[in-house]
Amino acid sequence: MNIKIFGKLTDIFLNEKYQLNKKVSTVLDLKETLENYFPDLKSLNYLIIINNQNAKESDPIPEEAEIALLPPYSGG
Amino acid sequence: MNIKIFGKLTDIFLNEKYQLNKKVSTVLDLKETLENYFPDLKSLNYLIIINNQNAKESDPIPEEAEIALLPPYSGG
Amino acid sequence: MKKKYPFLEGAIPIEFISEIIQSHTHDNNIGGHSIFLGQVRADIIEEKEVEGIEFTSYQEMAIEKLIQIRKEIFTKYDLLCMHVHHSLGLVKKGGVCLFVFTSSKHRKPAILACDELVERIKKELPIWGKEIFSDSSYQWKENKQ
Amino acid sequence: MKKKYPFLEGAIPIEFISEIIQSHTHDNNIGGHSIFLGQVRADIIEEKEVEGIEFTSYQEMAIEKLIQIRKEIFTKYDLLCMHVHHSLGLVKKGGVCLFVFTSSKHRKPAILACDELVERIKKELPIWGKEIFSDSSYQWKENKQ
Repeated sequence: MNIKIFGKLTDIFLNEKYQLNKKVSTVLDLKETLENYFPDLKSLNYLIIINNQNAKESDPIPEEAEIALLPPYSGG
Repeated sequence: MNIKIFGKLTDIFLNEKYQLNKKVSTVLDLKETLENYFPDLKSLNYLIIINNQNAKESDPIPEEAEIALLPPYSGG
Repeated sequence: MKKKYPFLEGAIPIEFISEIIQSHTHDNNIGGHSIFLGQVRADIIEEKEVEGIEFTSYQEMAIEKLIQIRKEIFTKYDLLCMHVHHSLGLVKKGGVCLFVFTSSKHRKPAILACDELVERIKKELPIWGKEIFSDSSYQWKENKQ
Repeated sequence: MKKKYPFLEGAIPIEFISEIIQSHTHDNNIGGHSIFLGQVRADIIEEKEVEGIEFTSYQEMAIEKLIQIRKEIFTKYDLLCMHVHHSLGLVKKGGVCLFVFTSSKHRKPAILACDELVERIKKELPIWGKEIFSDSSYQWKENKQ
């Protein structure tokens, strides 16, 4: 599963994408898995986006979904 | 006494200034004199300005005051 | 009559506006600019089209009033810059007749000050517009509240 | 990555802004334009000066979101035109990184829509700024509420 990484989160993943090789079924599952691999994530605010939409923790993760992790926006 | 005339009031006075040859002591006195000479004034909203300040009817008119009649503003 | 700040003869050139914007990119404390441009509309009134608006002002009083407004706006908002320009004389349809420009460190003071300035300029500055139609007849402009 | 509307590479040129203004003076129904420009400040943070901000975005999502915002703003306000542009990549201090432009027949819809657009763009578009210091170190920009 490919995950797009943005903003200050790239300092944690040291990349703009991350390949997760574990199967996860829900957003909560994904979140816990990532925070287990990258404990620094726990102290940060970020959204998990599935197919351009903000996802709730209970949402399932569809096959071939486009997943992205977004820290608070700071454009303008 | 010279009076400056602005905006749509110039259509009544047919000029941008008006020389009043009667002595008037207060703003009310001035207003009644002008409305007597130019009855169309009565149906219009306008301010009487003395030395760049909006004048009340009871205000006296100083010697050598700069007097102006202003219809509602429509700049911008 | 000689025109003094904030008045310009005829339409405000777009080059003038862009020069003002350009000159403020050298101020590294500015984080936001808010700009309002008033433009002459070709309104159709009783089947006649407005060709332009001729602006006149009681200049001495307008200048005194604008100095007072400027002082009040700078007291109320944390502004870095403020510029106001208004046309006198004829501005043809499509021409810019009012240019308000404010700058501040963060966006909000510039936005709030610009909005308030536009309202106050329309309401408090002794300026009048005469709408000239294509057949040379005219009517005096009235501002909406 | 290829940049699509509303994104431009680097600082938004003042000539680009004045061309947009100029092109709207041909629309005789427009009575007012409201413009906001966001500019990169040379903030001093712990004795280091910001030399520029490098912007990145989740472009597909930002574009989809802006289309939705545009629709909502046109439903809410009686607008004639709306343009939004945002920089991607490095914008040096003093450079314009956000350009919002709205036009309407009477002034109020343009002013209200522009103000709301600036707030929504800052809050809802997935864009991030990285403040680059003169010694090449950086920190991630955080927007004030």
